Amino acid sequence: MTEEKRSPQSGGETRPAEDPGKTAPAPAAETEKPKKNLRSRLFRSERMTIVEPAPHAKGKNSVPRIMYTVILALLPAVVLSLFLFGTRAMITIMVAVFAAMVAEYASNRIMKSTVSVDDGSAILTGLLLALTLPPGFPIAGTALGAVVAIVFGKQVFGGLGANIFNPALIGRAFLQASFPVKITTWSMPAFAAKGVYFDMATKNAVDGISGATPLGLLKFEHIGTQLKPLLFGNIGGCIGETSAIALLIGGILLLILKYADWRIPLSYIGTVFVFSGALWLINPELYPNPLFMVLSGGLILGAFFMATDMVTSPVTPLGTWIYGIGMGIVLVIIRIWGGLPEGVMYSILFMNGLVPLLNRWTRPKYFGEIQEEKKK
Amino acid sequence: MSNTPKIIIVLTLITLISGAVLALLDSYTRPKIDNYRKIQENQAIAEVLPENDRINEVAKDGYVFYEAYRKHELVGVAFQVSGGGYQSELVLMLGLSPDFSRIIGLKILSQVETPGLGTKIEKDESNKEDPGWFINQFKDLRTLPSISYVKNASPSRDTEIQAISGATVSSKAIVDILNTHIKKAKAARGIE
Amino acid sequence: MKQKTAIQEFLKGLWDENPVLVSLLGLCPTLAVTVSAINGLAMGLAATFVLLCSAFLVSLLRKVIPNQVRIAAYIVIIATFVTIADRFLAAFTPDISKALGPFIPLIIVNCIILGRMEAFASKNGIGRSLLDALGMGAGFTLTLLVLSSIREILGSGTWFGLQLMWPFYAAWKVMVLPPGAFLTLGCMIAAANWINTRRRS
Amino acid sequence: MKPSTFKKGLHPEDYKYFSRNQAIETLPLPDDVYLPLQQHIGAPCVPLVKKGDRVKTGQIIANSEAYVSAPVHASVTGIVRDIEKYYHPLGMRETMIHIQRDGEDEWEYLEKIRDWKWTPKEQLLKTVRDAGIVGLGGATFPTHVKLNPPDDKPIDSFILNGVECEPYLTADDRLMIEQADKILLGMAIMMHILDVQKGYIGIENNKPEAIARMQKRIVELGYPFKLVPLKVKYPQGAEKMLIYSVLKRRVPAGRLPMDVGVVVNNVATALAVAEAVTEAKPLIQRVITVTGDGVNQPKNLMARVGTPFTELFKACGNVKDNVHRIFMGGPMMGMTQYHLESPVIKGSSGIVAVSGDLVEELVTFPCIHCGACVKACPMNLLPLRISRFGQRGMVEQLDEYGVTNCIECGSCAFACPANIPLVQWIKVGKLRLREYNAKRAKEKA
Repeated sequence: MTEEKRSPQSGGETRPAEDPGKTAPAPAAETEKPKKNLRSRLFRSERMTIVEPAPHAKGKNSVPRIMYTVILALLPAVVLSLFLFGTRAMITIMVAVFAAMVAEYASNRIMKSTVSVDDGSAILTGLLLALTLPPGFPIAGTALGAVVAIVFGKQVFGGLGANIFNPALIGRAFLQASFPVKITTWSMPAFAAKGVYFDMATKNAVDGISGATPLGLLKFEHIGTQLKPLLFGNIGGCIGETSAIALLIGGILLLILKYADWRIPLSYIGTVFVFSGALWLINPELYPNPLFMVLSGGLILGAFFMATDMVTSPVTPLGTWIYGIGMGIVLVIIRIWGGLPEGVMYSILFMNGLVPLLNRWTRPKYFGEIQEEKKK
Repeated sequence: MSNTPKIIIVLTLITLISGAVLALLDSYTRPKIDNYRKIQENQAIAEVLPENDRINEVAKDGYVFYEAYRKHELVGVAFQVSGGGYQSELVLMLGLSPDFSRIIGLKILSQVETPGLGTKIEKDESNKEDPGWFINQFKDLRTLPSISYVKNASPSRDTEIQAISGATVSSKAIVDILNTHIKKAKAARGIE
Repeated sequence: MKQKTAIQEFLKGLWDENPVLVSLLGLCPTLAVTVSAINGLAMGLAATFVLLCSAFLVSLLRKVIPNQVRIAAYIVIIATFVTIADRFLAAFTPDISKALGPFIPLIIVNCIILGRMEAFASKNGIGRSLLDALGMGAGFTLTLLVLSSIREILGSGTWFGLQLMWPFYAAWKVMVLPPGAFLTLGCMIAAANWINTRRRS
Repeated sequence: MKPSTFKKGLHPEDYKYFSRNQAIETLPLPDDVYLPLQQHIGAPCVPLVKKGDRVKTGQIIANSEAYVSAPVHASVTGIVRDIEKYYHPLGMRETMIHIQRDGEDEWEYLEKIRDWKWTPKEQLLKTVRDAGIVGLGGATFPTHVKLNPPDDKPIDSFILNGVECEPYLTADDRLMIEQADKILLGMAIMMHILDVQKGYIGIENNKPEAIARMQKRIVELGYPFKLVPLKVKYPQGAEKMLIYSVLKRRVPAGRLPMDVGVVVNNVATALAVAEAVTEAKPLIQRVITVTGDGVNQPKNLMARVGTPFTELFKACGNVKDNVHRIFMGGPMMGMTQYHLESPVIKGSSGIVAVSGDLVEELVTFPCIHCGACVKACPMNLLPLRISRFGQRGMVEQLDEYGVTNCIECGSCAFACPANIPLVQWIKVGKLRLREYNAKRAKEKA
């Protein structure tokens, strides 16, 4: 083998003539016509196409896969909401998702960043937003909320991963502040209002019957709601937050797949249960049953799908506990002493704001760090 | 070199001139401002009290009671109350019958509630015929044993008002303010 | 540095050195009072009045006031004019005075005014100082007018009290709340920066 | 009993089935060998031969005066063709001695040791050094340094590393099955040098045959060693992880295993020590796994150091047409090769060719703070933060977050759903911190 052939000075591009000598690499000699495939290039001292840093093996997870799995996990709640609220829910969901995708695309183009509509995050944001809206919410308002969620909730921070607050909740907060009347006009599920179960034919007839949410009833009129309807969704409320069971199915799927940190729902719901339970034990007349607190409103939806949003929750185990407990405390304070009947949204947004600090304060001790301190 | 004397002189002069200008201004604008305030107050008192020929101011226990007399007979008492609303302090002028059993009139002096929602306590733009329907409900409302509210229904008792749907907190706040202050004012005036 | 022409001295306050959009001064009144266009305009005019009068006096007295106490002196001068403006508004337009609330007295600490006194009026002649004050005041007023117009139109559907949007328009209540002020101002500053970047390149 | 293990880490698909049942084959002597002057951590060697010299197999052709260094031996008998810069498998171009074989295989042996049990420690250490033995697991740290800890660091335990946690690789697995006796002997010699009584052998549970074989020979030969089966988890074979798994001792940050009284050595190293001491053979060959779905006949080959990779592939029926990446070492920490005439070095434990019809391009997404890297990091670091700091050159934060503790095992990047090259940025961070510290030290001085 001549030196030119192997020496780096000759470079990859200007390959010297093939030396038919006996030391020529065998594979190249075997290939009679030099094919332009990778193998022949490899053995002719040219550069390989893929030179990259380790590791060369990759796990199967990817960002779109996570996003689409979360969407999948929301399907039971979505299907149930279609069943409960019919076309109104469907229109709201479709409008929110579509508007979110359009807003994402438009932001990408204006900001000249990679088009990220297909990674699923915009779809998820739209879907989550729709699930927090009452079924009769105006179409224009839904679209506006989705646009605000994407543009002000996510893109102004720099797109996916850079946002501090959960985008869907930003959209929802904007709508709540903008249209406080519309967003608190609740429709009863079709068959509940009629008192006829599984009578789909009548659902359009009762569109627009307004009812109050269990939390609203409790707060302003001191009327409790039975727990069973809370579990199965036969109550007034937002599109996606009426049935605890449908949400739990998806939520548990996420926990099993480890796309949601189990500590967050556990600490969040657990804190709500313990805190409100303590109050209930002190005065059962004044304070609601802790089970009611857990099952009503958007707590299950928030705890499993919104608080666990990876971008806006802490990465350290200790930080995650603090985050969940903080949300639980804020929620109970808002629900019991605050001016609003529901506080899931604000409790999550509030703790979202603390996440960067929590990540800093709760940096785990690295392997061997404790011993080092002891020795000193 | 010290220029302290100069500093003192210049600052003194500026302050003196400024003070003089402001004194002149005050003497010129104060009557106008006081006048306006008085008009406002009188207007509010007049709105919540029945016809009268004399108003007497009595201060007691932190309240200023405006007692309305007609032919030397006490026909009503008005006083200002305030309390927390949904997101601001609500200031109300409340006019009551002499025995505090009936509200003669209620006027909102200041509020900064959620626009379009809590503000309906003062003016409901969605109700074209009667924008002041909420506050007007308090006219001739009985105060005993206490005022209460109902939601999404017409009041059935003479101590009930209908809350604004979607602004229950603001509605509730007014009812609560009235209940507490009527009780306190009663004690202040020694009415059983 | 080249001396600016008179017209440039005036125009710089409108855009290049706009007190709100570029210098980010006087944000407290900017955010607080711009609920309706009329409030924005009143605030802008009141501030312009104070700015003009103070600039005149400060420029006039710039050689008299000793350096050590200049800030104190400016504050007294500004406070005097602010009080004048406040009392006049209270006496003649009580409604606007009530709407602007404490923000008229707070013009005293409005950084635009103190900033212009310190940076400009105390170093330049009366003519230039007045032009500068007028430009800054106009820039402030215009910015407030635009900001308050956007907020009033979106948040109440009206402009200077006139019904502007279609009757069934659902007003975005958030725009007349504090968050709306931050959102609108943020968008305006972003737009101004965007235009400036494009113009420069 | 549950198998011992460490905390965190992950479970990559191990792909060992390609070559696990292939007995070690000896590769025919190559015509040309290229011997890099630096195949170890420490001072580089200086060539002792010149162009045109004839060298024998096992002759020292490069050496260094430095203590932390290891000599290089000719791995074939032949003529030194030239001493030039060639492609090194670790990516740079390094000076190598090119020897052309001239047919014979004449050996030059080390100084013979009659009975190692009665030979002074110093002489055994010298033999280990003269044999050019370095850590053959891939770290290539000179073994004689490891076996000679300072007096203030008492060593009480010796761990033989038979973990081989990298996917694909089966060289150590096969060695333990086929050369158990020699490996145990090498371990006994090293423990003798260190004067250590407690010996442990850590083997991952996915090598049942090796565990059975080793256990059988330990009992039959009467060694006092304890075989510890370990849970299959990456990076079980990293020194600090292995020490924790076996002894539950944590090596303090920034310290060495000897600080907790432990010395860890690889099975291949043990074999090399045994051969050097009892057979006087220098380290001129090693077992290397040639595997991956891009190789037609995956094999475990006993190859001379310096053999070009092309020779290895030739012996394995060549690579397939659609190979898109080839790396030396395992997929987690190995280096991609862009030049297949790079030679086998002492630290080459395997060479893997991965095929696929499509060269899939990994799309990098923004970090979504999912914490997958945090859950994977065996050192309990926050890779997402450190890599970000590295990218931005925030040296003080890098130090605070313990960047120097990163063992570059690649677990974080493996787990990352956004395909962020975390390890690269962490390496950049380490470099920047080092530069910064050097600058600071210079300013102080």
